[in-house]
Amino acid sequence: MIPSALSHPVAEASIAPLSALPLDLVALLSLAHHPKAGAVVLFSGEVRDNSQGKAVDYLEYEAYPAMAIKMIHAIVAEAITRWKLTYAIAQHRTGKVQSGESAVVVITTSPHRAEAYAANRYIIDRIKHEAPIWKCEYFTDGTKEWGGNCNCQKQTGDANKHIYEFDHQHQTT
Amino acid sequence: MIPSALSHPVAEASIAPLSALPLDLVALLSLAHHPKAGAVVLFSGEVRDNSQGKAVDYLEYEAYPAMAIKMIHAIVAEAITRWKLTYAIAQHRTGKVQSGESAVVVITTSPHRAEAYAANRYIIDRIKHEAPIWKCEYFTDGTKEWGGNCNCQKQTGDANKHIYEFDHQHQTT
Amino acid sequence: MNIQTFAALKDYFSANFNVTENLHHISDLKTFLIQQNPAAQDILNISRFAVNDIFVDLDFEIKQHDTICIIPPSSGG
Amino acid sequence: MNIQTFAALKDYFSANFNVTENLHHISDLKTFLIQQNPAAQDILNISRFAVNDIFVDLDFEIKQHDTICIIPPSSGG
Repeated sequence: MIPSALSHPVAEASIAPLSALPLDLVALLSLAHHPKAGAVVLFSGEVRDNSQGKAVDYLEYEAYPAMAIKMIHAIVAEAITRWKLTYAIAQHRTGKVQSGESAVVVITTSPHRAEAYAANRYIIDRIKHEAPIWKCEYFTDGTKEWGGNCNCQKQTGDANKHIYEFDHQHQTT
Repeated sequence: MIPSALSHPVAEASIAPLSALPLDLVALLSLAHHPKAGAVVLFSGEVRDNSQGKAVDYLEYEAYPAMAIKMIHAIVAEAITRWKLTYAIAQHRTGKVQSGESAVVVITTSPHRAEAYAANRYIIDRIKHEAPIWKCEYFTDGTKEWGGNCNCQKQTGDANKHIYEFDHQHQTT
Repeated sequence: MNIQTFAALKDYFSANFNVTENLHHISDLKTFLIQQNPAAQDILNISRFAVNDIFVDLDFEIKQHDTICIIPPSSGG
Repeated sequence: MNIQTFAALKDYFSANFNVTENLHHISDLKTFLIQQNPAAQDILNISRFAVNDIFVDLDFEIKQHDTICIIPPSSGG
């Protein structure tokens, strides 16, 4: 399931892909230093205080753990192999997340920076489009809405074909 | 000098662009949360334990502060304006830096992630090519070398024209 | 067969229920569920189906003891 | 005029020295420095010049009291 784990023994640490507790960016970042890595890129997706013109109270993330955990592991492992990363992890929050909190974190490291940036972007794009994780926005006016869906199927005609905003092919090294 | 400071009052915090002390990534990251920002991207350029096939003991960074500080401020301010960032800072280490330590950190935040990634990459590319900061590599075999120079002039014929590995034009939003 | 639904789909169906009709393919299940609740047609049309935790196409053959997850479009992150 | 050099340039020149020759343009200064130390030609050819902390071209006119920084290619980060 993690084919690159053997060739890059430290590439994927044992970080749970889903967490019901607040994401500890500081702890995760401190694990990411590696003597062969010249570049560390951290992405944190955080809950904004507004969405669709309305004030956001909080978000609730639902996941289907059985598939989400496997998929996040596979996406990270694929990125490690493709960009020869020294290290990569991704962790997504579940449950109630307040404005300003991190909902998802991706950390990638590589000897040079092009790979760490490209792989980081690749991992977050695939997680957001493909992993069975959903967010429900709860607004301060008492309304709620299942939000920000991946709408790629409208263009691709296939729920399994996604259009990533980032041109990953072009950025492959 | 920081034209965007008025329109984005919190966009550039008062972080010194040069630091003779170890860069405090944790403190810098903790300053970067912003209720309007859905995306936080942190880049850390770290000292590898090897370079040009030789074991690295440590690096020494020299800067010309008068120009480097102004240029880093200007590059960050330009990125804030161009990508409408909610926040951006860059800080570069000076003096002796050990393997595994961070030599430079760039943090960008924006409502959506495309801008935070693109701006982050833009800032580090321009700092590395243009800011009057130099590194000298000290190897464990006792040799030293002024290293990793920007060689763009060989292709552009102009010391002030640089070729960035990332296609910033293409990624402009 | 056992059906699991998630997120916005739970506004139309239970999170977990059994279907005993004699259905052969995922497409039959989809048609059946739209008959049960026509309002769910739009969301079902953009959802993916997974059998025993593997995504499958509409022509995938289903068996009576399969667990079928209906996965609406992701909105993580 | 006062000249400041940095990084690898300091292997060829002092970090800070004065030039009293009657030089009119940056290009004259560059030629003069190469005459002083021919081994520095390669690094001078790829360095930028800044007068009073502003980058300038080779045809920039220099005055006797200017401070001129010679900036070798950056290698920060």
